[in-house]
Amino acid sequence: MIEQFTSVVFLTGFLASMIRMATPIVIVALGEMVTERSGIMNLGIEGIVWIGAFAGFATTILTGSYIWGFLVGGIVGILFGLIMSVVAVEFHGHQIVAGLGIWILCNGLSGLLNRSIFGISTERPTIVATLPTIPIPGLSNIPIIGETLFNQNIIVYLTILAVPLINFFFKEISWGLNIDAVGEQPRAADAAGLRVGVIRTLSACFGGFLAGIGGAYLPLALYSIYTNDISTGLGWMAIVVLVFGKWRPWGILGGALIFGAANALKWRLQNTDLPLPYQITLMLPYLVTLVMVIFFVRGGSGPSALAKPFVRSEN
Amino acid sequence: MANTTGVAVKMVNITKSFGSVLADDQVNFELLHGEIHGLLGENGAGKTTLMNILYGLHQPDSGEIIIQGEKKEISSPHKAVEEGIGMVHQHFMQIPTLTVIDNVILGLESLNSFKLNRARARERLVQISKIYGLQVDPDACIWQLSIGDRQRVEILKALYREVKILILDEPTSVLTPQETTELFHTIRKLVDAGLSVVFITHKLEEAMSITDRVTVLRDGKVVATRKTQDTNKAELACFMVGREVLFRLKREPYEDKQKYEVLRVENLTVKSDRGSLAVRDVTFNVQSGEIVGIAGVDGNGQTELVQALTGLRHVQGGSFWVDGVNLTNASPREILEHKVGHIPEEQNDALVANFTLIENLMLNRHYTDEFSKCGILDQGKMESRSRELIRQYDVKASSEKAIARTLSGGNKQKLIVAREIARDPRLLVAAHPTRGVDIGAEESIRNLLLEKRRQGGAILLVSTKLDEVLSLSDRILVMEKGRIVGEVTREEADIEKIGLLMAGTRTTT
Amino acid sequence: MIERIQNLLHSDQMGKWVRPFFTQVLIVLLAFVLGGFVILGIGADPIAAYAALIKSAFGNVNSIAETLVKACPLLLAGLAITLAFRAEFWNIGAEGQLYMGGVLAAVVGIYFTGLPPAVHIPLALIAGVLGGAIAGFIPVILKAKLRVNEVITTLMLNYIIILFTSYLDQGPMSDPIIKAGISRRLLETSWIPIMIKGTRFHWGIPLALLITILIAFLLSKTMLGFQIRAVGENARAARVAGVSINKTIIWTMILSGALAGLAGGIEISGVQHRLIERFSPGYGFLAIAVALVGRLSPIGVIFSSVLFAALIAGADTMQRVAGVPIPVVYLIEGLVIIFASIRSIRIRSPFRRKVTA
Amino acid sequence: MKTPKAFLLLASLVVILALALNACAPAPAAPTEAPKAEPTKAPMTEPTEAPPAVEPPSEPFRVAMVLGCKIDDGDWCQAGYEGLEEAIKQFGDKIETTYTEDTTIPDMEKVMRDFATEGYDLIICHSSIAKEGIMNAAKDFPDTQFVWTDGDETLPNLAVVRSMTQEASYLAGLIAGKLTQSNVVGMVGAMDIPSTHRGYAGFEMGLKEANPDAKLLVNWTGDFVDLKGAKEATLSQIEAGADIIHGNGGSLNLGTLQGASEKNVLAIGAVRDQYNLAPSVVVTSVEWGFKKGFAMIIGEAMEGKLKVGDFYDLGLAEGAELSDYHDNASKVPDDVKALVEQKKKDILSGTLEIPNIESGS
Repeated sequence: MIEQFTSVVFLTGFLASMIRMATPIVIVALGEMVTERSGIMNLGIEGIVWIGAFAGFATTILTGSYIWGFLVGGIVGILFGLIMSVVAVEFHGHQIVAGLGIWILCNGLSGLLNRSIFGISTERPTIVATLPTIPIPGLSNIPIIGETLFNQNIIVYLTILAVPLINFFFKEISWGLNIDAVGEQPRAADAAGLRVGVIRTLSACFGGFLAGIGGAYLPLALYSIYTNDISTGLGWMAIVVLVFGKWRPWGILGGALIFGAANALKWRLQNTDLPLPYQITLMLPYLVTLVMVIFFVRGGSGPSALAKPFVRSEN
Repeated sequence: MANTTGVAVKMVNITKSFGSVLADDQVNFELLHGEIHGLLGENGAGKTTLMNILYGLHQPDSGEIIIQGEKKEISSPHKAVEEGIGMVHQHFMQIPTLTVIDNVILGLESLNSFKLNRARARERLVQISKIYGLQVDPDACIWQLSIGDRQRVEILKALYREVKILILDEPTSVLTPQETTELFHTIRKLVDAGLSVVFITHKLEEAMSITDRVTVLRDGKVVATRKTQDTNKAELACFMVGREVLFRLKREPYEDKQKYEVLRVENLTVKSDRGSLAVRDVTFNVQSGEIVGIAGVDGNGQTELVQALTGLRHVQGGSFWVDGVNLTNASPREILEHKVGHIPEEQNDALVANFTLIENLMLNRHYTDEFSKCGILDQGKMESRSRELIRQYDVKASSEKAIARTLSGGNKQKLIVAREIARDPRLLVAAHPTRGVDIGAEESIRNLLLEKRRQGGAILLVSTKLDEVLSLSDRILVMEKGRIVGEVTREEADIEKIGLLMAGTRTTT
Repeated sequence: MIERIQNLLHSDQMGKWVRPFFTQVLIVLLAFVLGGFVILGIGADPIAAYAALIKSAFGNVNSIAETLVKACPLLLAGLAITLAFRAEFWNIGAEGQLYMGGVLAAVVGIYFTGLPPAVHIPLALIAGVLGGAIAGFIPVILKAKLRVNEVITTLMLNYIIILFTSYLDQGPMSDPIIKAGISRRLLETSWIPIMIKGTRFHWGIPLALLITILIAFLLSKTMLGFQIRAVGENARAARVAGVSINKTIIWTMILSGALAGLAGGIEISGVQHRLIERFSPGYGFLAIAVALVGRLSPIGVIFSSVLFAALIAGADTMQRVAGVPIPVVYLIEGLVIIFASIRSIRIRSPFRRKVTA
Repeated sequence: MKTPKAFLLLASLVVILALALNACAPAPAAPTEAPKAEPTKAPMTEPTEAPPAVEPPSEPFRVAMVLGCKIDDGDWCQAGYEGLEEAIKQFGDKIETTYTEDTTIPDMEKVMRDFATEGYDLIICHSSIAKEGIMNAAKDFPDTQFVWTDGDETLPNLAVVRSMTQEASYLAGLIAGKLTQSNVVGMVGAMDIPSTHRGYAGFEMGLKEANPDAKLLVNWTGDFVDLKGAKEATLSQIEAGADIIHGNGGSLNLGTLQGASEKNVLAIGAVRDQYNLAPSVVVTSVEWGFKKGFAMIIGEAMEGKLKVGDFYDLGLAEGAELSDYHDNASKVPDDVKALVEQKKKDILSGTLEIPNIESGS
């Protein structure tokens, strides 16, 4: 068993699987991170992932273009990010409830649209091929990591790039500073002349955008097909990874990779002769996350003003 | 003072209400170029609301604002800054997790540049601090700074925005006498550089010493506007309170001659939230029938000391006893049970805003046999006892079922004091008991403390208001950087001496 | 007339109960109106659809019974969420706690033989309560002692417990014949008796109502309830006043888990009579919406649990009679929840302005 | 001040949504690569049936189906729904059908009671775990006929339909055993329950018979819808050397077949003919026979010949089958095809019996 677990083929497959699982989680979690750091908690991202997946899928089927697919997925995400922010910013709504509402709403909507557009047919439309991979010359020939890190589709590269970029954004760009200010002390940010509502709205829209992209990634890059259950908890995992990563991009990447690794491992454990009931191996990712959280991620409750509506004239 | 005649800002017939409370009623206010204009009034008189309107934080229900002769609508602080108006709030508008520079440039760079140019900002900031003598480390995080430093950051923030009009809301309430002098110095420099300053205060001496003109507000109405040189303290006080102000403190001696030690603190050492030592090796005691005042600038360990003594913060070293019982690191409930009362420094830490007065009054005693049986609360008893307390301590509220949030600051504080004193504590730890309350409430709270002392209670009074410490205490301890740097008896105390101790100049006593 | 209504709306008691109630009802109605547009959008008749919904949820004794059978777990799990959220403990794990309650109730119901119903039924329910309490205790003790974020722990425990149930159902507890992710049948001595013959209205429903009243009493009239509210509203003030935050949240979560566990236990021993894997169609998640739409008040939760139960119960009929496919029902459910999240601050303001002017 | 504006914004979003739906609804049903398969009716108006308004010449036979998942799940429920459609195709006006989908297990009893009360003649419960519900409802409505998919118990008015997939799976196993070159074959299933375990056992039997050296890797995802997991599991098997993958049912098969086609590894589908899901690699599928089976059962019920109190075992003789090879026929050598045909004949003639194994332990 040891040699099986150290073979080149195994390691390559394991790492590739880890990255496949982690990529959409990182995308969605980064978006939610921006939303939450501005003080809005959007629990509806699971739903936005669904609707984004459908929108991206349908668009690519109809237009034949991946770019349009991702774009429309993202735009639909923005729409629901906007609904969330209208509820949160304009109505001072209860964000946890609103998020759950968006989740259920999107569940219904994506199912409904799927039927309206494609019908209930035995012949299921599929995208001819998933997003092509782009090997990076030279680097992609390195054994093990070459195949997994440097022979990926464009979205994986962009995601890996997005982590330091967003980190930079929050550290060095004024908008990032503004988002943090609005999420930490909206009153002070308001007094400093920042438009709290506008910043929060934009952040929620950006979060929706990435959730939509992350959703569209599923049919376009991974499965080439759409079902109503395509997400199976991606949004929730993104929230877990976000808390795990203490609202920091690198932490999110780390959390997603650990979760991806545990996921990759569970299938490979089932393929060994270990006499474990399969449900126990299926628990592995969740158990690993739980244990990691207990031992390494204590405290930390996110931005101070998270999920708190900002009302200026309340004295 | 080149341009003293022109009108910088004119506010006409400003009316603003919050719910059913009328904060400002037909207020007229005029600020001239290059003047320091005092806005005087008690807490709740509408001073801050008026200036918040000018700064765009609130919208008036009616009335208009005229800046440089033009009618303006200031819909947000953003607009206010564009009009050259800056404001230093009493509660600083800062993001504690960010650095000084980031706080200063916050909200400025979003439109004209994308990447933060911290280097350029630092350069300008250092330049401005040099000109006005406002020294602050630009790279420190806000939470690492002292209150005085944080105030300087607020002023720098406004100056960085090149404001022409600067509003200072009760700027001296957190400063030592020496720091106050320094601040006044800075304000004069600002005016010399062509700024106009609105100085909000409720302290008459300050209004007299720094301002050029004074407008007095009472109950949301303008009572008078005077040139400072044409008026005097007595007249202003009369305008402000509507009656003669003289503290009628009933300082009667503790009748029982035999004093004994109630609180004993030995070598107490406590850490702050950030892990540094906030209280270092502190030893003192408080006797029955005695008020011991702890003076000092905010942030010198008083908060942590109080929290340690009330079980809210872990004690690192040393011990303390109440009536001979070692209560070091006991739970808040245990300490409470040993008849220790606690008036916390933040009203928010004492009252549950959305609870009724009954619930707030019962918060620290609902579990006693008097009010609950087998875990079930005796509503009737709670209600009647609360009604009694509210009457006895003269808390003004529509009924005992009113929500605490709806009370005025002074009445909230009276409610807290009532709750703590009515438990008949042996030791009362009172942190800033009169912070943010109007003169009437201040007077009655101080009298309640004195009455408690007369009955033989031991009181540990922590306050940054020197007059309060001086007028109430039998002994005064001065805290600086977590240590007790001096002890003075009532007889030998004076503001100058204590001020020096507070500022860190040690005396050899 | 209008004036009288306004006066009524502004009186003290009205302000506390009646007005929020009616605003909430209004908001929910609004969501249904908008949902009607969606139904119109897919080419069906919204009035017929809603008529079908109401008829199938409340049309006759049997349909009312069915609605209440579904409202029962939602009510109890909703109370569980209410307690936890009142103490500001973000328990997303009611689903897992409900499963755990179901599992233990099933264990008692299947393996404890020879007991008379009078002993067996309470024992099964107590086992359910215990299961939920244990599942609720794990995240809270981690939070209290190690400051571990409860959102993660409760979510992860959901997954783990549901997989554990699946393991039991296909392994140790599985039905010897069918073996299809379903346990053996509970012994009849552990079944909660049916209250109204010919329906599935069982005695667990009045029990749940009784418990609701107890929880309402607990929150408003007892020491623990007082402390829960104080900790939730202002933890620092509660601590200053000598209330132990850790102790309070630990008891809150034990109770919260127990309620969710009882929901699972009643569902197993009152309705399903077997432990089926995935036996809960997300009651624990929907309960969050139920609790918050009910404004975290036990009495409000009664209404909102019936509302959501009616939506579920009526969904099938709406689908058949009015041609509204199931996703539309989710869509309307989502709209109701989003609208209910809106706090009524601003909606009320036109009234107030008139009065003060 | 802002209230009306924000409210209008929210409301208009919803109205736009409604309009968008309106625009979508009448659109041509399937703009897919394979336009030949139009749904039989416009999907949105499917269940709208106003019963008493117009009397048809003779009273139609009324059939209701209760499904625990969505009818477009591409798998179990879609297969059941296709059976209903097939019946409509065959019997036209003579039957009136309705269905409810995504019904939760505890609700099934209520739904069946409703159907029975409304006078439906035949109620099909397409869920194996709704045991309590179907038993209670069937007992209380002795005059209504019930059919239960993959059940384990019958009643005087209840017939059980079982997907005896072991036979077709056995044939699929033979193909896999013959085609594998690495001697490693993978199978991805949802849950280890009888309806899947029969197929698993049959597949393994065929595999070992055709190739005693072959090793079978098995992954269960624990969930019928987890196509993400199914794809990962598939890839992990391919990485462990598998060169033929059998997706053993559940809409997760979409992920399994996707994974196989990505790595260009031959695959065998299940439940329905899944060739179109991954035309490049799917050599055949183990059809569970619901399409023909339900049509047959409804037909029998119409004539009053439903075998109540008995089991319909959908083996090769009753509708289950191994799908056509379609364009991948060339990938299966002729001798293998012949072998499969031979074994099929043996099974049909009764000379070869594949045991029904429902669980591993």
